[in-house]
Amino acid sequence: MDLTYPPEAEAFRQEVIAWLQANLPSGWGTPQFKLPGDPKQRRAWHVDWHRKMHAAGYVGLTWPKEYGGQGADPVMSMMLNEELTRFEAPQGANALGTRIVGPTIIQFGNEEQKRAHLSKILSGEEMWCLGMSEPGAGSDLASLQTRAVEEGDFFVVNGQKVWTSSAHLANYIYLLVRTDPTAEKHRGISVLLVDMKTPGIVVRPLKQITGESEFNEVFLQDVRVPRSNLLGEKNQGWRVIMGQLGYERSGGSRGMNCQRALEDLVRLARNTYRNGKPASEDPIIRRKLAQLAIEVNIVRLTDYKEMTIQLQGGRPGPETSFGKLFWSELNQRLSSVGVQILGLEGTLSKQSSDVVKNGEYLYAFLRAYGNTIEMGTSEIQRNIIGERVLGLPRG
Amino acid sequence: MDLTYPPEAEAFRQEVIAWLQANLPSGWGTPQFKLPGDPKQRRAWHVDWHRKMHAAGYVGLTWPKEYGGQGADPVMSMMLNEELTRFEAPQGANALGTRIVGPTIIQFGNEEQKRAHLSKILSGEEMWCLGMSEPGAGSDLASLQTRAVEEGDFFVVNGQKVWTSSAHLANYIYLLVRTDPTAEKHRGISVLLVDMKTPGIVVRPLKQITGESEFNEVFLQDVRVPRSNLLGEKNQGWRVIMGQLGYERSGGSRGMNCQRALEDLVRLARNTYRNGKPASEDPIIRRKLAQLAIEVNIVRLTDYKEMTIQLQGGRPGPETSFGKLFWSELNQRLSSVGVQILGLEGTLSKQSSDVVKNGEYLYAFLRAYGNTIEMGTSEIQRNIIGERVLGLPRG
Amino acid sequence: MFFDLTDEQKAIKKAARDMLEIECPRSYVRAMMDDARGYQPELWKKMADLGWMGLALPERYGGAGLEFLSLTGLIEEMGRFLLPGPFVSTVVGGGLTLAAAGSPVQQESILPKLVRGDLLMTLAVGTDHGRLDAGGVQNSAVRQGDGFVLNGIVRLVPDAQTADIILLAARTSQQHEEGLTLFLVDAKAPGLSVHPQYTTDGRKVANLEFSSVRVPSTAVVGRVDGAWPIIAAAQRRLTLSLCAEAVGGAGMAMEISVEYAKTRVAFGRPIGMFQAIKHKCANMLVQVESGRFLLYYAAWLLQEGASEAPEAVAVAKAWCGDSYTKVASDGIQVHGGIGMTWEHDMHLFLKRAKVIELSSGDSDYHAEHIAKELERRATAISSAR
Amino acid sequence: MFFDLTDEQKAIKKAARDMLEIECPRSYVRAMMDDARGYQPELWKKMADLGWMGLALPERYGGAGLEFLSLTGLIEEMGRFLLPGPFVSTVVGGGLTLAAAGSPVQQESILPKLVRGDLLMTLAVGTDHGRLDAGGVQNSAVRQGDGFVLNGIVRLVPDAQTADIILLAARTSQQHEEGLTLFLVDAKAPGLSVHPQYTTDGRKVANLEFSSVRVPSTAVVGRVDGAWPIIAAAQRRLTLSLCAEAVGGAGMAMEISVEYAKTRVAFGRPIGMFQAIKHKCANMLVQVESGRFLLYYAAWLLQEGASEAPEAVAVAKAWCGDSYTKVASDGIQVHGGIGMTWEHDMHLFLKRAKVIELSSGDSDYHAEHIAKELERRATAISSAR
Repeated sequence: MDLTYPPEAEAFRQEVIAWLQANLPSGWGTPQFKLPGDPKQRRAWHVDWHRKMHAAGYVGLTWPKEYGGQGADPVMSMMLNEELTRFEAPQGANALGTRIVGPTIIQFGNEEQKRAHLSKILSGEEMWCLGMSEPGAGSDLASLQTRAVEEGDFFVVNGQKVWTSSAHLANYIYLLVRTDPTAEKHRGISVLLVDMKTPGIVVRPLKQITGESEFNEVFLQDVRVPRSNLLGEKNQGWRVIMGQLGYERSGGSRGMNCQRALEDLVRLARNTYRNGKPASEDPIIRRKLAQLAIEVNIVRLTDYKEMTIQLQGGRPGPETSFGKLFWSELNQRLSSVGVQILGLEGTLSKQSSDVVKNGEYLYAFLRAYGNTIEMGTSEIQRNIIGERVLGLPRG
Repeated sequence: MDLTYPPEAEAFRQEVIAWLQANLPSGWGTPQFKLPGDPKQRRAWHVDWHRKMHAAGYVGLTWPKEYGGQGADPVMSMMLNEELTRFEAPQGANALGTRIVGPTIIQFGNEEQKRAHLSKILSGEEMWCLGMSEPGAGSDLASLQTRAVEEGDFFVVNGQKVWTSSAHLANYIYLLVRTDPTAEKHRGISVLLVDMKTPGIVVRPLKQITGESEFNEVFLQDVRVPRSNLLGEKNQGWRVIMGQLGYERSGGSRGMNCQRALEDLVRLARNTYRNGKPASEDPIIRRKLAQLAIEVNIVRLTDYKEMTIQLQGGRPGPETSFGKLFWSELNQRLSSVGVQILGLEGTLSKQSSDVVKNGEYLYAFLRAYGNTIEMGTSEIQRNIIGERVLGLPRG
Repeated sequence: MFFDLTDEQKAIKKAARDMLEIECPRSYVRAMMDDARGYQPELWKKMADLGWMGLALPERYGGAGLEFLSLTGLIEEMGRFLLPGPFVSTVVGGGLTLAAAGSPVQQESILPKLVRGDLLMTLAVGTDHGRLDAGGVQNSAVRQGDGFVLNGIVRLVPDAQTADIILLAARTSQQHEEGLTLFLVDAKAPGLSVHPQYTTDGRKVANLEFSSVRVPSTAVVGRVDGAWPIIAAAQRRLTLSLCAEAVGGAGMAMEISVEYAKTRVAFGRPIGMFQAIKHKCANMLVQVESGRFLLYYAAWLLQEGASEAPEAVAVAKAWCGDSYTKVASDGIQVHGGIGMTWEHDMHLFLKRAKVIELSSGDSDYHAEHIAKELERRATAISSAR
Repeated sequence: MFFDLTDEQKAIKKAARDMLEIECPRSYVRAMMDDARGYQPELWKKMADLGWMGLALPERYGGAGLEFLSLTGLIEEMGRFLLPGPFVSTVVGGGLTLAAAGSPVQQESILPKLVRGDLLMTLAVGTDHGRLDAGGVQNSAVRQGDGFVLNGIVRLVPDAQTADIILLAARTSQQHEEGLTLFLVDAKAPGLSVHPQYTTDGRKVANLEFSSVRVPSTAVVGRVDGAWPIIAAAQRRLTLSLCAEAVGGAGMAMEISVEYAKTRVAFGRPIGMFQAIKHKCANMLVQVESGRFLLYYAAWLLQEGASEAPEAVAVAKAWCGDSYTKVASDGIQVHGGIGMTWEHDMHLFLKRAKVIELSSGDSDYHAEHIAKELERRATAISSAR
């Protein structure tokens, strides 16, 4: 047990801190600072930030040098993540590419695919989205119906995806398709790497209960994808997905994020009156904050555990379901306390003059409902833990 | 909506109160009063109490006069129950007979059976137990394996029952048996009314986690039961059981019981120190007591609802699962708070000189674990609500 | 001993359900979220014509003179359909309060119009420093000449945008509970400005700012410095109205979820076949039924004027508020991704639930009142022994 | 960055598990519940021979000088097998405290015997008026001649029946924390009587009654009036030992339940196939793993002497205590009727869990400490800005 970092990592941390202080816009982290309200301008800001990070060598720190990474020790990546989270700096405009698609290509891709995509993922030239769920295949992902039929050197794809986050911003989609409709459902699936400009792809944004549109429906009609864009082997896609879901479900900086949110709640409680006293003096609120603190510790330690496995060269397995499940349910409790402390004021939306912190607490509360659904519902995570960790029989 | 009682019922209430004051032993309800410690003597005391109640006409108040009842309005029975509970008076030594077996015989029995058993159930001459669960048939009651084979005018029974409460005290057993092993499992079951003195019946007490033995195993070897003791039709036993389970699961005086227990907890909190102050001044304990109060209200109102249905001539149906489920889970929370208030002292068992109230809180805490298991587990109750109340498909 | 609605009360509910099923589809609910007024006058008129405004108001003013429980059942149905608009503010906050505490002249001038649907009201009580007791009222009324001058801000007043008459609590002296007075204030009075705020459920709330607003002495409801008991009673009725909405809304959220669980297929079967979903639905039923019991019980005690009524209202609110949020939350989880979309209706229930949960005191607030009552009773019992 | 036990620590755990699997079957656990002493000297001797007593005690007294985390792992295994006996009281309450705060003469006279398994100890700290802070110590020590006279009662002291030496906290002045002194008291001292009490888990606890018990000045551990920091540190180690037992016990309760769910058949399939059971088991895993994370983290901070250690201990206890009870409770529910029988072992875990949950402060108690720490940090951050 040793939760300290080696001196070279601590040195790197100082470097990152200095870089962030120099490069984050002035006023960052204060209530005065606001990102552009217009979605397009905000996106442009994020893309610009991604470029800055990339230029500094902070994107894909641990990826092999030959593919545009820095070949750094994973501990450096943790260091970087910790500081990015501490500064509440943006995580980069291409998180799906850098956190999920890239590592999956590194694990399952052929040399040509690695050369074609990895460095562009890092540079932000290729922005990725994940074409996974379908209207009839959410929790039961393996029952997906989007068909890909081989015609010469192409796969011709027809079908529909849903909950595709960032599809409206991406130029590449990581696409799960059915290549053998006669096989048992887990055995006929393949993964295609698809250029979003390919004719036949239509994206329609889905508005969420938060009022934002971070997800999309993606319609695919006679989309022709070169055979060379098959990731891994044909009909062996489930293996790829299982690997990729591990990356998707593993934490990274969940603990630090929750920690920041909790600290913010403690400040909020000190500044908000309930029954004539600061909420921070209300014993019931204190009990709730303490419980959150306990559970935030667990998320933080789960991160450490996952980092340790990663540092020892392991890959995320079914036990990442534990982290995803715990975090997602905690985050719902966590984000509901902010609204509760504020009381009726907590339910005010952005356009109200009395709104606190631009409606962040309400947004967080509503957004957190998605946490126990996306990337596999809590029910699915409990199935995985029951079956694949504890060895209980499948239902 | 009218939660008052008619004047004649209120008059009856006064009569009951007067009777209880006159007949309960002096010191009843004070910490000084103790029932005999020896189980046999205690049992004898309870049987004697049952006789007194019967002599006063308070057993089987609503049963038809021709079978030894008083033919009274059900509201009188509620009145009586309320006062018995308020005085914490014993509910009679033959509760399984009077609350479950009797009403089931009234509903399903033939005239001969009614004449044979009902008045004896009331007098306490027949003490009943219920031979339901088996080692391989608990939640899945319909998979019971105890066989009854017809031989002339007899059924010959072989098998084993378990969790048979009061079997060691009973002289009759209400026995579920399989009479058609070839039929679908719900369709080959019958109910037999069996004299416990019949050769081949062996009772072995089961010690519980509380240290008491309220349940038993009952072994049945070549037990010959006259055909006339069949309740309802042969192989139609499941219908009888469903009716009987309704009686078993419906409440009666659960609300009043919980109310008494809660009031006791409030007193306990006032008299117990935590962190240098009475526990009743601890805001977290206050919050818990308030939550219990809310939920005790729900149990009480569930009783009222069931009473209302009964007064209107209805019989308990699948919605009694709601009351059983809610009460059983509340009772676990309720009984754990007593132990929590006392802290480590709450874990002391009877023989400790420092024990509070003879270890009642610890006993209640441990005993309550059975509540979500006996009479159908919480899982079974949720299945029933989901399937039979909400109409969700069976799994 | 009869714990149920009467046949008449059930008939009122049934008629309301039939009417709202047609008149208040969720497209209407959504449209009114973006509407500045938050209701359509045509529907309001229909409701008035059906006698809803006057259901529990005296017959001499055109009402039906029924008990509060009948009104509770009606509001439950409104909650079921998420009916937007100032019904509760007008009828419960305004009408019933005036019927209980107003002078005959005041009643005569307002209630008949209110019953006909021609006048909207709201009750405005300050909550400074997050206080829901009398201490929350810090806006002032100072006697001047024959009348009073009102100053100060009252925040997050429901339906203040559309109210014609505001029933305002103002501080007339520094005594805690004995320093409050109720005034009838014309919403168009000079010096009164209305600043709309936007809660997530799309209902209408606003901050009221009083700048030297003058009212005559005849505007006082009840007596000067004597408003607290009137306000407390009105708040109990308003709180219970929220509970009624909550029970109705939670019931509908449950039904929608159960229906979805019956039809949505995953892993080759309807998801309602899986215990994770089935038991969630069963828990919803427990939440809803429990809330309904507590609601009817408290409403009955209120209408009987029973001494246990205040505690029963606290109990009902503590349960029903949390419970609605729980049921709607579970409803979203049962629906999965589709439940997270704006297009699906489940979030309408969730947002309404959250606003109700946090209005009129959350469950922790009411729990402390219940705890006090438990203690009081324990003292009473032990001193009686 | 390495969040795991070292290979050596894992090897210690593995060896302990192998040993206890044989030496501490649940028949032994049950037998010791009814045994007045609560442990068998033969097993105690074996444990000593394996170096368990001295694992974290200095090498100069015959110990192995390993870190606290190694001991934590060992105690976790003891919890797994419900090992009865005064190990934690002797080694953590007595040994480690003396090693940290005793004089060389005191250490020399006691620790080698303790390491060899020839001497038992316990720490006795009063909890009058349910207080776990310094105010709970009301039994007195009054200076007389060259020594002190001890009076008063200390309640529910673990393993006081078998201890040879009692490390006693007594009040030497009225200062709150600055008025406590620690004494080494011979359990056979005249005037000291031991009144056994019986907790539901069958472990041994007793009330100690001091009637003018005389001890020499050399019995003082640390300095007069200076005991509180020593006691607080000892209590943190004891609290964490309870957490270790809890994690081990919960882990075993989970494994037994999962095994039962795999084999018990109802409705034609293993009950573990039903989500109601499967998900309950998954929740157990979450409880156990979370507790283990918090436990190792706090133990590491303790051994590193980190300033965050006290908070981490509070966090661990708040979680692990409740969590053990939850897992054992769910374990009973998974087992159904059989889990309610005395014959089945699940209640042994439940009862041990409940005692641990309520020892050294329950989760609400520790939560308030955590809340204070959150506030302290918030103040520190905002004043740093």
